Formats: sequence, C-alpha cells, structure tokens
Amino acid sequence: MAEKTYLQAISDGLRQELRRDERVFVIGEDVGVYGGAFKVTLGFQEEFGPWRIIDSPLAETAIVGACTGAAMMGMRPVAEMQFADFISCAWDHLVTVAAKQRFRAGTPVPIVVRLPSGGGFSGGPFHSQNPESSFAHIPGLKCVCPATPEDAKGLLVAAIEDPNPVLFFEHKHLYRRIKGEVPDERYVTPIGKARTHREGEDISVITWGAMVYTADEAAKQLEEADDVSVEVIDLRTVMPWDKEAVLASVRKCSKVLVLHEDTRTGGFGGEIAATIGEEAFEDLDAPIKRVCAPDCPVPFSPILEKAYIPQVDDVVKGLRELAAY
Amino acid sequence: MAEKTYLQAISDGLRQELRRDERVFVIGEDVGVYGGAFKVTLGFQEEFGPWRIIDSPLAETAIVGACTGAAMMGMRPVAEMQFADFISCAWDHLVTVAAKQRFRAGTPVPIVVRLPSGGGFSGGPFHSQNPESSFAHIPGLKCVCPATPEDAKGLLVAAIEDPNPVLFFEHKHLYRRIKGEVPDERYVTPIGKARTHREGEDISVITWGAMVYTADEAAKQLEEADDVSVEVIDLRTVMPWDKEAVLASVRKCSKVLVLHEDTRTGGFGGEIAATIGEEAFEDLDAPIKRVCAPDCPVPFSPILEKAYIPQVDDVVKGLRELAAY
Amino acid sequence: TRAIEERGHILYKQGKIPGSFYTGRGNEGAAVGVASAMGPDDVGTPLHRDMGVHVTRGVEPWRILAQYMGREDGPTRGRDGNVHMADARLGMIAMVSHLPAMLPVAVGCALAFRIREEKRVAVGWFGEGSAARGDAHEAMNLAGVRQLPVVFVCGNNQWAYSTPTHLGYAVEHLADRAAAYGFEGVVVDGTDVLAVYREAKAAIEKAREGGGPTLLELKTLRMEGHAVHDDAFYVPKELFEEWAKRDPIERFRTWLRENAELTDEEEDGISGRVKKLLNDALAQADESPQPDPATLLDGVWATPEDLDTPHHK
Amino acid sequence: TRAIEERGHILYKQGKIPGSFYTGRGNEGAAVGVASAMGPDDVGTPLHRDMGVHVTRGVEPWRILAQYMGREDGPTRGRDGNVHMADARLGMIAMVSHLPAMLPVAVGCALAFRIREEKRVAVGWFGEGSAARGDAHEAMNLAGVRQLPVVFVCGNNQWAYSTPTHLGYAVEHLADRAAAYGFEGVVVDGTDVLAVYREAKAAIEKAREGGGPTLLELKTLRMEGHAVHDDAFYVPKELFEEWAKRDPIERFRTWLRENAELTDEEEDGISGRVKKLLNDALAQADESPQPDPATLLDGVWATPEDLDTPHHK
Ligand SMILES: Cc1ncc(C[n+]2csc(CCOP(=O)(O)OP(=O)(O)O)c2C)c(N)n1
Ligand SMILES: Cc1ncc(C[n+]2csc(CCOP(=O)(O)OP(=O)(O)O)c2C)c(N)n1
Ligand SMILES: [Mg+2]
Ligand SMILES: [Mg+2]
Repeated sequence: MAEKTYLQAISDGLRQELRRDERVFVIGEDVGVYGGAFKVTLGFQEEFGPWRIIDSPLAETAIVGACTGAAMMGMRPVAEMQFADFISCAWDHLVTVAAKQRFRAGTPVPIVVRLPSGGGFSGGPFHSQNPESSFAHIPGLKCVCPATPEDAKGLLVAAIEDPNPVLFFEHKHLYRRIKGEVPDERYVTPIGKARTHREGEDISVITWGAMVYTADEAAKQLEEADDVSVEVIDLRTVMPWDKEAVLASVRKCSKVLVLHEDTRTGGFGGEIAATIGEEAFEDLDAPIKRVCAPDCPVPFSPILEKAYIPQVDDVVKGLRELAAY
Repeated sequence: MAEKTYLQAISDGLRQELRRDERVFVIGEDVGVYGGAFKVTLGFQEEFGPWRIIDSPLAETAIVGACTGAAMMGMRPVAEMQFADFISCAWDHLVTVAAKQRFRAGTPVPIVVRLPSGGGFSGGPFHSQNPESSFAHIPGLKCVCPATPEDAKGLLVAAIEDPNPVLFFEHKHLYRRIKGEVPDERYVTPIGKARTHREGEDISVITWGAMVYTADEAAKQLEEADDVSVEVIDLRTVMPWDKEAVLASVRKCSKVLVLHEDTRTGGFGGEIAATIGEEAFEDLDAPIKRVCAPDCPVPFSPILEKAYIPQVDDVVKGLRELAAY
Repeated sequence: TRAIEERGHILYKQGKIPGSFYTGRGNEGAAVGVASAMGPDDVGTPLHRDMGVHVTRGVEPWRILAQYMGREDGPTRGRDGNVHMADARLGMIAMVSHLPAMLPVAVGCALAFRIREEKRVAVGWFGEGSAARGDAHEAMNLAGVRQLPVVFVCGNNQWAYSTPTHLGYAVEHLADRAAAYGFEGVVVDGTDVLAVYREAKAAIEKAREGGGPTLLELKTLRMEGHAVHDDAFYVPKELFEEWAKRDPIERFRTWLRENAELTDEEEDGISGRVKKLLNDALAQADESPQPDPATLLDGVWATPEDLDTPHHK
Repeated sequence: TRAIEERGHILYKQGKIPGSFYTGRGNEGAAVGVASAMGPDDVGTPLHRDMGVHVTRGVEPWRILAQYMGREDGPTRGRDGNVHMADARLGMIAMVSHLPAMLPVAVGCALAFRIREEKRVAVGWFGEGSAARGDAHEAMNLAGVRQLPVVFVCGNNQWAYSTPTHLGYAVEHLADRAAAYGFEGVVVDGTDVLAVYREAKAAIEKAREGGGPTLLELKTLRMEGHAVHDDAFYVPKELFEEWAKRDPIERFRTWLRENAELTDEEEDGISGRVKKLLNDALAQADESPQPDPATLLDGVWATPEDLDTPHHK
C-alpha cells in the first residue's frame, strides 16, 4: 500500500501485468523510447524490449487492428491512443470487427485500448473529448472510466483479463492531480460494479470520471449551506453500467441528477435517465436532471472551456433546483 | 402529383436538383454506369456526364472528405454510401472535420451523405444497420430519416440546401414497398419538423423511418381490439428533432412509447425519453416505454432477425402494458 | 499424384456448388492455390471470392451449406451469412463485409508470431477495388516497417462491383505498390493454379524464414456479376469470352490429363464422389435446426471459457 | 528584388516570434517557399509547422497572436487554438489535429476545380509520420485516378514526435510512393527556400495546366522538440549540429547578401520593422477582447448567410 497518483497507478498496474503475463504487450505512438505522451510507459521499453513495447507508425487502425489479430493468436494487447480523440481513426475497426467478431464467429477479441481523455486545460476540440458515449452504444464493446488511483489499477487489470474489447478511458485531468492509496499487489476491480463515492439521503448524483470530484464538491456545498444530503455514485464503468446500484440509490433518494463531461444530446446520461424513468418511475419525486456539456465541440479559450465543462456551480444549481422541487 | 415509390421519389428529387443547380454533383461507388447498388442514380451519368456523376474508388473517407473540400469551394456534393453500414469508414472525417469546421473556423460544410440503411431482408450484420444514433450525438451533424415518398423528396431537397453536413438515411425496406403521392414540382420539407402520422388520444408513439409503419399497424390493432386510441409521431429528422411536437403529443396522451429499429442501449430513444421525463414529468401517467432492437449485431437468419427488429406484436405488447398501467 | 488429385477434386467441387457459391467463379484456382501453399499452423483471412480456401482447409461442405441456409450448424450459427464465416480450428478468421478491414487483423496475427518468434505465417486477402482503402495502406505499411511474416494476396479480378480498374487505381500493377512499403510484389496468372501455388509457397516460406511480407497480385476475371442479382452488363462480352478460355478448372483438368495421367474413369469417379458428397451435404445441412431466437443475446459477450480456442493459443 | 526581400522579411518574422511559434523551426523555408509559389486563387490546408504559409498568404501577425491568446479577434475566435486556424479569404482551410485528415479535403477542393474546369490548384500538407495513415493513401489514390490539380507537400522533418522515419515507413523516399498513385514525386532540400519555391512552382503550374498531382517531399529537420514541453532528448545532438548549419533563414540571408545586394542597413531596417511590427501586433492582440461565453453555441450550426464566403464561391 502506498500513495500514488492516478497516472502512477495505471503505469504500475500495466508494468505488473507485463511482468506476470508474457502474452501482454503494449503498442502505440511514442510509447517506447519516449514513454508515451503522458509518460505512462516510461522506462518500459528498457525492461521489456522493443517487441513488447512497440513504437507504431502514426496509424490508429493499424494499431488497434493489429491488436485484434494478435489477440486472436493468444496475445493480450494493450494499445495506447496518444489522445482519446484519435480513436475516431479506429472507429470502423472497433465497431465493425472487434465488437462483432464474438457474436458472428464465436471468436473473442481480448484487447484493451487506453484512451487519455477529458478536458480542463485548454486542449481544444481535439485533445479534450470524452467519446465513451459513442462506444457504449455499440454492442460488444466495454467502456471503463476510473476516477480513483485504486480503481485505475484494478480496472486496468480487469480490462486486460477481460475476454472482450475494452476501451479504457483515463482522464488526463486526474493523471497528476489525484492521489490515493493503491495496493502494491495485483488485484482486480470488477467491471460493471459502481461504487458509492459519498453516502447521502436526499439526492443521488450518478456520474463517472473526473466529474466524480465535481459532484463531491457540489455535494459538500449543499450539505453545508443547504443541509441537503447528496449521494454520489461513481459508475466506474459505463458499459456495462451498474443498473442495480443506481436504482438502489434512486429508490433511497428519489431525486436524481445525472452528470457527465461529454455533450448532452445523445450522451450516455440520456440512457441512464431513460432507464431510471422506466424502472423507477414510481420512486421519483422530481424530474431526473441532466448536467452535461452543451452541444458543441470543446472550445480552446479557458473562458469558453469553463462555460463548456460542467462546473461545481452548475451542479450546485441543479441540486438546489431538485431540492426545491 | 403522381404516385411514386420511396426510391423513385429520392431519385426524381435528386435529378431535379442536379438539373436546376449545377453546383450539385454525385459521388460514390458504382453510382455511374451501374446507377448505384439500388439504382437510385440510374441513367444519371448519361444525362449529367462523368464529372457530375462520379464513380469513385472504394474509399469512403476519400468520398466524403472530397465532398467536404468541394463544398468549401462552392459545390453542393451528394455522396452515396453503397450501404449505410460503410459510413463507419468515414466516421473520423465526419466527426473530426465536417462536424466541427463551422464551429472552429466559421467554414460551413454543405454536404449530403445518402445512406441506404435498415434491415428486414437478411442482410446480416453489415448490410442492415441504422447508425443514426451514433451521429446524432455529434454536434454539427444533421440526421434525416424520411418515412414517406413525399418526405423523402422534400427532405432531400432540404438537405442539399442546408449549409450543414446532413446524413440522409434512406430505409432500404421502404425503397420499393412504400408508394405515395409525390408533387412533381420542387418543394422543401423543413428539417426539424415532425409530422403526425396518425392522430390519437391515449398513447403517443414517437418513432421514425420504417418503424412508422410498424407503429401504425400496432395502433390499428389497439384501436380495433382494445379501443385504445394511439397517436403516431413521425420525427422525420432525428437531429435536430422536433421536441415541441413531441411534448405536445405527450401532454395530450400522457403515456409514451418510443420506438426505433436501432439497438436500445445508448440509442437515440434514450435521449427522447430522458428529455420527455425532464420536461413533461408532471404530464406522465406511466413510465416511458422504449421498444428497440436488443443489444446485439443484426443477425442474418430470418428467424433471428425477426426476433431482433421490433415487430408489430412487440409494439402491441408495449402499448397494452401502457394502456393497462 | 494424390495431393494434386485432391486439389483437382476440390476445384471440381467449386464448379459444382449451386447458387451463391458461384461468386468465386474464375477465382477457384487462385483461392485453392494459395490455401494449398499454407502450412497447417498458418492462418488467414479469406474473403467473399475465396470459398476454395475454406474448402481446402477442410471445412465440411455440409456446414458451408448450413451457413448459407442460416442454420445452427453453420460456422456462424445463423448470426452471419454466406462466406462471412470461418473455422477457427482450421486457422481461418471470419471476414467482415467492410473491405479490406481484415488486412490489419492479418498483420496483427503476424505480429503475434513475430513477438513469440514462431515460424508461422498469416495470409491476408483483398480485392483490387478495396486496395483503394486506407486499411490496405496502414496494414502494409506496418507490416513493411516491422518486416512481419504476412503475405498479402490481392485477387485482381479486374472489377470492383461495376468499377473497372482504371477508376480504382492509377498504377499498372498493384503489386508495384509493394515497393512503397519496403517489400516484394509479384504478379501471377490467377487462372493457373500451379503457378499460384508456386508463388504463394515461395512467399509464405520466405515470410516464415524472416524474409518479411510479399504482395501477390493474382490476375483473374470475375466470370459473373458481383453477386447473383448482377448480370455484369458493364463487362465487355469479348472479355468474358477471352477469359472463359482460361477457366482455371479446365486448365487444371487438362494439366492433370497430360501430366498426372488423369483418366476418364478417375474423372468420372471424382465427379461422382463430388456429386454424392454434395447431395449428402445438402441433406445433412437441411437437417440442421434453425437457430433458437431465445439464444440471440448469448453470443454478444465473450466468456473466459471462449478463450480456450486454437486461435487464442 | 522586392518579392524575394518580402520573403526574407517573412522568414525573419518566423525566427522572431516567441513561444509556440517556434514549432515550425527549421521548416520556415519549406513553408514560405511553397506558399510563395501558390497563385492568389489557389487554396491550401497548411499544418502545425506551416505558420510561414499563413504569414505569406497575408494573415496579420496580430490576429495570429490573438489566436494564440484565445481572443475574439483570432481567426477561430477562441474556439480553437494555436495553428488550428485559417483565413478563408486568403484561400486557407483550418487544419484539424487528426493527421493527415486535411488531405482528402484538399483533394476535394481540386475536384471542384476540375468539375468547373477552373485553372486553380489545391495544396495539401502532411508530415512524414502521418504518411502512414489511411487518409494519405485514399486522398492520393483518388487524386491519381482522376488526375486532379492538387500538390501534396510532405514536410519530412525526420521525426514524428519521438518516432524516427525507419519506424514510420520502409521506403527510402516517401516521394517514391507517388509512383504507386500514378503521378510524379520529387525530393527537395527543404532548407533551401529557393529550391522549394522552384519545385513547388513547377508542380503547381503543372497541376494548373492539367498535368495532374505531384508529391513534393521537403527534407528538413525539426530543430526543436515536438512541442514546447519536449526537449527532443531522443534526437542525436550531432544531427542538430549538422542541420543547424543549414538553417533556412541563414542560408537565405547569405543568398540575399551575395545575390540581391542585401546590405547591413537593409537588414537592420528589416529587423527593425519586424520588431516594431511584432511589438505593435502584440499590443493590438492584447487589446482583443476575450470571447463571450454567452455566444458559445452560436457557431455550431451554419446559416445560409455563412455560405457567402470566398470559400463557397
Ligand atoms: C468499405 C466498403 N465499402 C463498400 C463495400 C461494398 N462492396 C462490396 S464488394 C465491393 C467491390 C469490391 O471489389 P474488390 O475489392 O475488387 O473485390 P471483388 O468483389 O472484385 O472480389 C463493394 C464496393 C464494402 N464491402 N466495403
Ligand atoms: C491521427 C492522429 N494520431 C495522432 C496524433 C498525435 N500527433 C500529433 S503530431 C504527431 C507527430 C506527427 O508527425 P509528422 O506527421 O511527421 O508531422 P511533424 O509533427 O513531424 O511535422 C502525432 C503522433 C495526431 N495528431 N493525429
Ligand atoms: Mg475486384
Ligand atoms: Mg515529422
């Protein structure tokens, strides 16, 4: 047990898997000598060599497609996208080949694609996106979005073990900002199980990734200023998502706010709200509120980006409206 | 005014635009001599020549990307995908370049991409999909899904006139099965306005595309057998979608069923249900029910496909549950 | 010689299978020639003209017919149709419609072999039309940079649906593109099964020995429409007539008669056995049950047990 | 000669602009050389090393600085950052991050010119690293098949972030790939602005006259890290030293002194004017207001009025 950053936890977890399972290898742009754009694989190539830490050409379909082929031959590939935004270049491969091969031909595709995602540092429209909603709609793909260092390691291990294609969304804004206790030994955090980040009675906030901390801040404010108790559910994984945990929290609080960093329309928050409305209709004392980014690309200007990414104040406002309903 | 098939209406509308506006051109695989996989552009190359009806190489990013460039230079390109399924190969271009160029650089991208979509004839996992939900989530892209021959022509004209990238989903199952009166002259059916396919009092069904007919069949059965009056709203366009019309129908009926052919989880039906739940909470007398395809690829076997695509019986069952609630 | 007779045997089958099976017509020699040159542990991603590959690898005809009928005993259990199938135990990977999306996958198989330093080879098929897509480029570029044990087989049948080659690419031979990726390209007469076998064997063994990728361009003519619905009106009749003279099966039969003392009796014997085999297959396929809708969702997610496949070893 | 002096003028600017502007260092000659060879009605899709293109086309420095500061007067009005910008009135199209996604767009511009039979040319930039992506292949293949008036400019600065060329491609010169698409490829010393201008001019005029595409490979060295945060430890020091001797600005200064009688006074005059111009620009950019969050959603959807741009004529 030691305190680690979110980034360190991912790096250590990946190194541990590379050490214990020789079927695991890493491929991506600049992951070797350079150690990856965010230095997650720093020093890996020295330890594991150029054929297990593979610097690829600048070609995302080749990277992910090659992972699929290697996985079918018994390897456990871990691809790194330099930024999650560039996964759009491997969209066709993921939805057409990787997602459907098991269903069509009975052939599993155990690959992991690591995706440094999210905004908050003026990365602009192409270095800030959260594309998990687009993939969560495709049957056959899993989407993992850890919020804490402990989950980041445990879910990465689970993703590598999983016999399905797993998209592993690492929030760049958490990389070095978030620290936490992380067990040294290997452990698996199950995919599909939410965690209660904060217990509460009156309003339930359903969220994941960096927004877990935004929600927690807002919850604090409501507890102190308004004496309203807010529960924060960290989904941890968006596909599959832990419907039971969410419905339990909804039944307890009977008011719900769904929060995510991606844009609102067609975002996965709609799926969650629709499901709650369908299965917990009688338990709701207020309309389910969604707090999300507005429907536009991620702007570069700090002022505009602040207006784009849901802020603590936006969540507080939403919670107060729910409390008053 | 003459009776035409859905396919004929699209073909005639496109020919009319090619005749009146020399900026309009068509590009796609086998659209020239062959007239397109579904013969929508049959005879076009003779009339407009090989530089306005362009047989492209088998390369979807080149096709759609070239449309974007040509559009920026003042043309009005209409691309044809041989099947909607293959648009996955142009995903990156559409979401990265076409969708965001206006927001980022102020440069509009007036292109139309025609997408023969939908199942019902054992096309299997790659010739049957309805990918509109994936694109409707991307700010900057419009998604048009006509259900009638008249709308197919009027919305195609609107799509070509529109200064934004428009994905035009043509349902293959309607091509030759659906006939209707279509005005001979040019007319524009506005993007973003729903139509009431069938008036009703008790339950409102929100749908689009081929499912409009499935809903209508089910509505008939309920009216006859159960004496329940069902309203069928044909969205016509999924992005933008006509929230006002939907909410008005919801307020009238206070029970809602959202129906689409695409898979359920993360499908656009969730967005519609979530929005209704948020904005018409007090008007709802029952949970909003979604009837959609299950979360798997489109199966080939006729028996499996029948279990996959929502059938009249599935809708009837859902309506009866709502009526009984 | 038995080996050759077996190949002839298979070629006959190809010519005799009804309906959609005809989509490979003119390409049987190319498919069988390459497949016969592969080793038992080699893998491949054959496409919609390559039924001969599956047959050569040993997929039982009745299961192929069951596949076409969407039955439970087809390799995809009714989930997918026609040649969108493969038997993992035979080292084959099921194609998707999107072309040539399987090439990066074939390269990935080769990457696994290279990482584990196994002497195995991956074969990736594509058509001259789909050579225009980015996937072909990304796959060949990665294979060239890493000199992976993969052989790219371009079935150039001169048409992509209705699109002639001059509207698909602007180089004389697609094989010439290999130079742009740092490996060798070879043009082969795809109607000469023995020539195909020879060149494929050479390329595969070269890859096996660490010599890197090869791009084989097999020139044939698609002897029918793109699919059953297409009468290929856009293909000049003369072209069909010219290439009809080079029917791979006829060419091989002639060769067998001249060089392997194939006699009328043997031939009749073969045709007889094939006819019977296919009749039995049809009957057996017809007895295969329809898939059960209740199981529709079972196959979406893989389970740990699924990883116990030959593929994943 | 004034034209050349102006180019020198611009080159000086390049060297003098602070911060992120340095990302083009070593590439100034290539960028300016190509841009100077373009006609007023030609269009292009310059990338992140090609600030010189924007400057040459006449984007006012203060607006570029405003762009970097995310201000309202930057070409993207704070919506996008750094070189992700362009001025449509100057025939430039704003790049996206995804490389080389602008190549199909450049080909589309050329397609429009060809359909309308206009004597205009499109120029598409990409790096040697992004040459590995499918977009490069699909764009060049379509341009070759249709012999469109487009010039592909590959800025080969020997590194893609930390990736050396031998891990990116396996052919000696990327220009050799042009043959695979049915047009000409030319290798040029990218540090020699006059050579670049010469070859670019020839390629552009050839395209204008219906001679089809050309692939220009401009060899340079990225003289700094991939971006400010990167110290390029992975680049051999010797390489930097060797290429430092070939600094495009120095080379051009020398040339000006030897051939255009550039005197100390003139040079000081130019540097003086540049310093002042940039000081004024900085001041003016600083006065540009921050974008108004209330307008965030205004720009998502285009309106019919938006189509009244030079672009869309
Ligand atoms: C990405 C993609 N776009 C379009 C299609 C539709 N399509 C199926 S086969 C075909 C022609 C393929 O030509 P070629 O690659 O030469 O193979 P052939 O059928 O001639 O063997 C087309 C356009 C497809 N399968 N995949
Ligand atoms: C599709 C895509 N993947 C990854 C990146 C991240 N990235 C930005 S620049 C770069 C290196 C580009 O190298 P090159 O094409 O040689 O251009 P250079 O920066 O050297 O001028 C990478 C990998 C990107 N921009 N686009
Ligand atoms: Mg072909
Ligand atoms: Mg470079």
